[in-house]
Amino acid sequence: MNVFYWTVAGTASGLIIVGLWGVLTRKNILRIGLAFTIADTGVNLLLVWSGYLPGRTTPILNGDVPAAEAVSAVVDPLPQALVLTSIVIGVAVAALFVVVAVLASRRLGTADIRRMKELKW
Amino acid sequence: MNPSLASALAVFLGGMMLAASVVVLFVRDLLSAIIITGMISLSASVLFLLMDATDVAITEASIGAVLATLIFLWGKGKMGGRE
Amino acid sequence: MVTALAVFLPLLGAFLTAWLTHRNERLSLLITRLFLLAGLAAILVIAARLGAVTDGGLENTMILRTGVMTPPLSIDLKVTGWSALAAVVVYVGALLGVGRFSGRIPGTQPLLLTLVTTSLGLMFATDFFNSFVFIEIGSIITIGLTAAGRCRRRWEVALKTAMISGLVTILYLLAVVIVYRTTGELRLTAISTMTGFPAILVSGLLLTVIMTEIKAFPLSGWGLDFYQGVDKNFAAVYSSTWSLAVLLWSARMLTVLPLPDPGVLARIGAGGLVLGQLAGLRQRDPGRMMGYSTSAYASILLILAGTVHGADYLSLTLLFFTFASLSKTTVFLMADPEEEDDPWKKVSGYVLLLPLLCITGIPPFPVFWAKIRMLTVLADISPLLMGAVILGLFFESVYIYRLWSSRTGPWQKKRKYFDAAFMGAALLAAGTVWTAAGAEQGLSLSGELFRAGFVRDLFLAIFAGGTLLSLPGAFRGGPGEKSPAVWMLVSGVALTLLPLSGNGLTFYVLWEISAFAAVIGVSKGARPSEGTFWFAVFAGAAGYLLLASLVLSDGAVSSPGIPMLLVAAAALLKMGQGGAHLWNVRAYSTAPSTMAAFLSGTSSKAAVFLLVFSASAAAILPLGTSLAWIGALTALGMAAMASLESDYKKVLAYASVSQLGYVIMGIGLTSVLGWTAAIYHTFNHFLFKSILFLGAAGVIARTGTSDYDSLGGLVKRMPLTFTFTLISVIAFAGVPPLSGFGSKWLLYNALVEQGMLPLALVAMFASVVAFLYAFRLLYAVFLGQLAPRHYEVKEAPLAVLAPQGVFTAVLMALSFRPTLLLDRLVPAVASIAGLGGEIPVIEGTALSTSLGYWDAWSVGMMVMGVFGFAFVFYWISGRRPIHVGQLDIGFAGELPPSPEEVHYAGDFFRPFRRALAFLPEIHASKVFGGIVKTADLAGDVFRSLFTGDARTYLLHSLIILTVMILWMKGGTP
Amino acid sequence: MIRTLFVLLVLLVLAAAATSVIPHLKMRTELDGAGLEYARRGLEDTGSINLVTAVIVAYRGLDTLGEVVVLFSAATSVMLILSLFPLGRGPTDPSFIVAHTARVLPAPIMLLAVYFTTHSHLSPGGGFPGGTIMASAFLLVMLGSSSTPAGSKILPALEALSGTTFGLLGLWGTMTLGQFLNNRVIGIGNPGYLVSAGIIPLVSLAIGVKVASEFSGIFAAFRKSGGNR
Repeated sequence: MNVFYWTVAGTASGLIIVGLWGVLTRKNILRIGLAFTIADTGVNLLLVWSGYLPGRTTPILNGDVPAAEAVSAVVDPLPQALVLTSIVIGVAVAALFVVVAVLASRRLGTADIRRMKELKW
Repeated sequence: MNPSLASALAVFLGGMMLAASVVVLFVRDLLSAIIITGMISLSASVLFLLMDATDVAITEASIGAVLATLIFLWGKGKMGGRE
Repeated sequence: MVTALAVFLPLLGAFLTAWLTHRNERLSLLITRLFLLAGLAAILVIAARLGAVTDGGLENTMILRTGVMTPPLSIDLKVTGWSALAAVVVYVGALLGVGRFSGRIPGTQPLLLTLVTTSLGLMFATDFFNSFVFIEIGSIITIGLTAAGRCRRRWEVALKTAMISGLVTILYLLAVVIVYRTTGELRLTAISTMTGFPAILVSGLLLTVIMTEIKAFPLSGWGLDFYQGVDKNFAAVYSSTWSLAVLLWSARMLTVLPLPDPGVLARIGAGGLVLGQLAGLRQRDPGRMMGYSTSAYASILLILAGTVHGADYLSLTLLFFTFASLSKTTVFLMADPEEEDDPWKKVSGYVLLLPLLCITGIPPFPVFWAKIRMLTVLADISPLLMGAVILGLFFESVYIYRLWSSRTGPWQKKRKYFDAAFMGAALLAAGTVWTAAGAEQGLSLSGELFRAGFVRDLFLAIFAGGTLLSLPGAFRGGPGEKSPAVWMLVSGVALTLLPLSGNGLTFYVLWEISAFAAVIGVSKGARPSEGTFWFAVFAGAAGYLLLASLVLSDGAVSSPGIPMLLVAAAALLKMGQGGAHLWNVRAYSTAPSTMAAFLSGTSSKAAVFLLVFSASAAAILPLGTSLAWIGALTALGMAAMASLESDYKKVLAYASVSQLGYVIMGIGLTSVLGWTAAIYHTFNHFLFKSILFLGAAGVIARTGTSDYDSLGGLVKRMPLTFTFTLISVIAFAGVPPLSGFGSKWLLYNALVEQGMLPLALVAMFASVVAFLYAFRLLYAVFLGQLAPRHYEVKEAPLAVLAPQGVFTAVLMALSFRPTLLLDRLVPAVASIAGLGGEIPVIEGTALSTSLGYWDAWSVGMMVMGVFGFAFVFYWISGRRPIHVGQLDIGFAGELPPSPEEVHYAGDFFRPFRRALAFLPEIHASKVFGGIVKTADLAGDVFRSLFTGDARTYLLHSLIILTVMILWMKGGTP
Repeated sequence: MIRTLFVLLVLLVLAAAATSVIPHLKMRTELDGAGLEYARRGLEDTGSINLVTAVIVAYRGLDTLGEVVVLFSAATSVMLILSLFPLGRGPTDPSFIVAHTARVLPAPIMLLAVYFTTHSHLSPGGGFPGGTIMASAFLLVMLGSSSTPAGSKILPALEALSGTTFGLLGLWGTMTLGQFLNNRVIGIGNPGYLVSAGIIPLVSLAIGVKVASEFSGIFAAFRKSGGNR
């Protein structure tokens, strides 16, 4: 199971690094938004991954998992709860980001972030 | 699920996602980039499922993959050809 | 229940107004206000229950439980007395800003209300992930409201904010992963139990997040852009809601970070403060200045977190950040968002003053009390750290003063723009009274810091008398001036109380009040901005030096070593010695004339007082000779400058600095004779400089000019002014029999006694040069040809004439009977421990030293006798004088080539100009110009970090993160 | 190009510096910390079979309220910005296929959404995905009509109502049990049944409706300024 465990961790970290790399180097603001989304996905994976235990089931105590055995049968529910929040936050921020990006590119006539630095020093 | 099958699936998906993420950064066409990002999210929701996070998988599929993609598509449409 | 209401009422209001806002805008605005008021009432109840206001119950807590069970399973919100008070400020800020922001941009009310709940939530949060949720809400609302604001660059600002918040999200969630995996829970307190590398990693991540969010240098770039570009009305709300909440949340976070060494924080903070504020020095955009100031406060937070603990930490953070936030809100509320390039264009500096002084922490404003306590703590830990902090704070004050002094617009007539701002100002004032009253340091005036005795009483007389006698003239401003009377009075009262101060802190508070009241007084002049700015900067520098000395010497005004050095430097700056005259000349010449009289005649004596009383002779001894040389060279150089100058007030300014050079020389000698001479000369200078400046005030008030070339021949028009000026010119030129001779004679004696012949030569030469400008002054203004436009000029107003009369009377009395003063002064000085040298002896009317004696009475009588004899002889001889009219110029039949040359005082000392060219103005300007230029260049290096590209800002954060992790990793095996 | 490589270098150095944390994150085989407690007593405390929902709605209900507020703020901001700065070009006529799909699909989608939302304590799902799916039903309706659908008029009201309900349910807990958002203000009932777990189903429904109306609001705002292309 270690292979699975570390593969997910590697994927997640890889997504975060690639996402940040994209944020820091891409010029089109919409693509920067996409890069943020990728990094977010990586972070979410990492969060769920931190609550993962091998050979267990979803934390739902229906007939398959009696309540008494829950402690040794289910994965950690907390990180999952956190990720739910994080996903919603991610999409909310993305929506706002896109709207601002669209309006910015319309008003400034370009989607190139290098042109959006009238304020400096 | 069979642990080794899960591992194999994870390695496959993980590799694909990483490759796809780099493609998103460098592909010329923004539309493809948006679609590919949606696919990454969808793959992530499969990984969530493999990690016994059903709730998260559903949410990621509906919100992360579909909704976010729709929003970005709208944005691209509104932004027009500005690069 | 009350707690829940206090937090969630605005949120309910937000849901309601979100629905209403499409239907009835006015109702929606009303409901917004009602919900905010209700929430404010609730939080006030909580604050009262916790005893936060009256009993100092900053650490008392009240828990709001949520969910099921208790933490770590569920989430608590914890209200402390500390955060309850801050929450009051949040509500107040929102209430002040709601009309200005939401009232102007419909549809923003729900976001504003949500921002309030979120700010409170963040301040009360005890859970790591819960804090994250609040931070996200806050960021989203900030982005949304920025984009909705009325400002041209809204998109750029919103995008940058969005990108920063994207990075923060990622870093924060990474920290969440590590914290949960290593501690098994998410309470904030759990973080502090972490050890090993996870602790380092989490510290690094969170420190990066915190520094970015609170805009600490070098991660402040986006914050600077934010404050520059954002809608100023929104910035007003933002400052005391979200910005404050983030600061206070960070304040708590910084105490739970599992740092290997908390001292790291202080070092990051101090470095950031100095470098970041250095970068701000050259700043011209007012909005951006506020950004730099925010960054200064962020650095202060880091310093505090690294050095102060427990209850002190709570009260310090509260004092610093709530009042700074409220001040910033007030400043932003005064902006007019329609003016995109400079929203404060129409604001007169006067109304900006209270919040700006509050930000810079001038006493008695609340931030000051926090500042001095912080410095006291730092001085114990590391004087170097304290020095760095003071330097950074000084840089901050420089650009804040520029912001203030460059606002010269007229009083804004549109009251509606100022309602909220006035409310803010009133709150600040109330807070000031409250903190000043509660300040533990005790501002009692009953103590005795300065040994009672004749010397102290003499200064008391100077301060009180000078203020009273300068005041009448202040009610009648000259052309283009506003009356500085109120500020002169404030400054004068503070001065008068100086000698009575019971401790160093009281002294400092009075000193600063006096200085800054005077700065405001100067700003009432006809063209104030430059003079005001320089005065403020030098007064600020002197104040910080004094403060450093106070803190290092544990509240005494000084003690030997570094503190004495700092005090001496402060006094020299204040007296314009050694090149610092730049400020005197600029301030005196642009100030209202009576204000200049007050500054030069009375106020400058505060520095002498400081030097005389702080210097135990032992302490000043090592500085003595250098002080004496500084004084001598200043006396000579300034006298030369005065001779070459042709602006009435500037001449007097140079002369004033020059005369104070003699005082410094005397003090530097550390002998009884030297100090007697110095104090005697101080009193003389007080008399004759007051007369001269008041005379100038009268002349300028009547003629409307201070240019020598346009004056002249006023002797017949203003005979009394002429008489008084003549007398004081004779006095200060050091011609017997008037009193200036006495003090100079004593000084020469002291110099010779100490064997300092070169110094004595310089001093004498300076006296000769002084004669040049004294002579020219009389000619240029009163003698020669009367300009036609001054034919109808009347005698100076009584308000300045009468005080001159009083001063002259005292001067004359003292001239003929110096023993009136010396009888008491000599024993008093002789009793000061540690002063060496001979004690002059007074016998009858004569003062004698080993070098000789001076009997002012006899000399005076002799001079009078000689003059009387000559007059009588002249009268008896019966020659009738020929009356020559003022306009009757005999040029031997030639017409003068040009009108200027008729006035032969014009460019009077042209021949000397080249000979004296090596002298100080040029060099002083060069030196100070060099310092300014170097600082600017260094600042530009750091400024260039802020390229304006949001991606660069993110890169900064990541680089700082990497460096911090590697640094801390290297620090622990 | 140099920038691209430099940034990559920085990120790799950062990643390398962070690798020391790996030994501290080894795979767990047993639950510990808060997770253990949730598994042990979650059902007993909250009456929710779905422990994730127990954590989301009951234990850490405040986070969820915050989450709702995040959406609320984002949606309000988007609507505000788009109404202040319209992008032009209103809704276009739908194509034949879209129009007909939009007439058929919303009903079953809505059913699924309601199931997700109300059964959050029993099975995977919950207010957030449920609300999103509801919103997609609305989106379909919107795409199928050339004008702004009538439903969008009541959106703000729904939003206000559901939000206020959430808040008041929370305050109810504070008033009766002294704990904001406590789900046990009514009995937790018999776990496993629809009407159980205290107010969890109610809160989920409020969340669902709130999320649905937020997203629908965003869609409507998008639509008004031109829709998808």
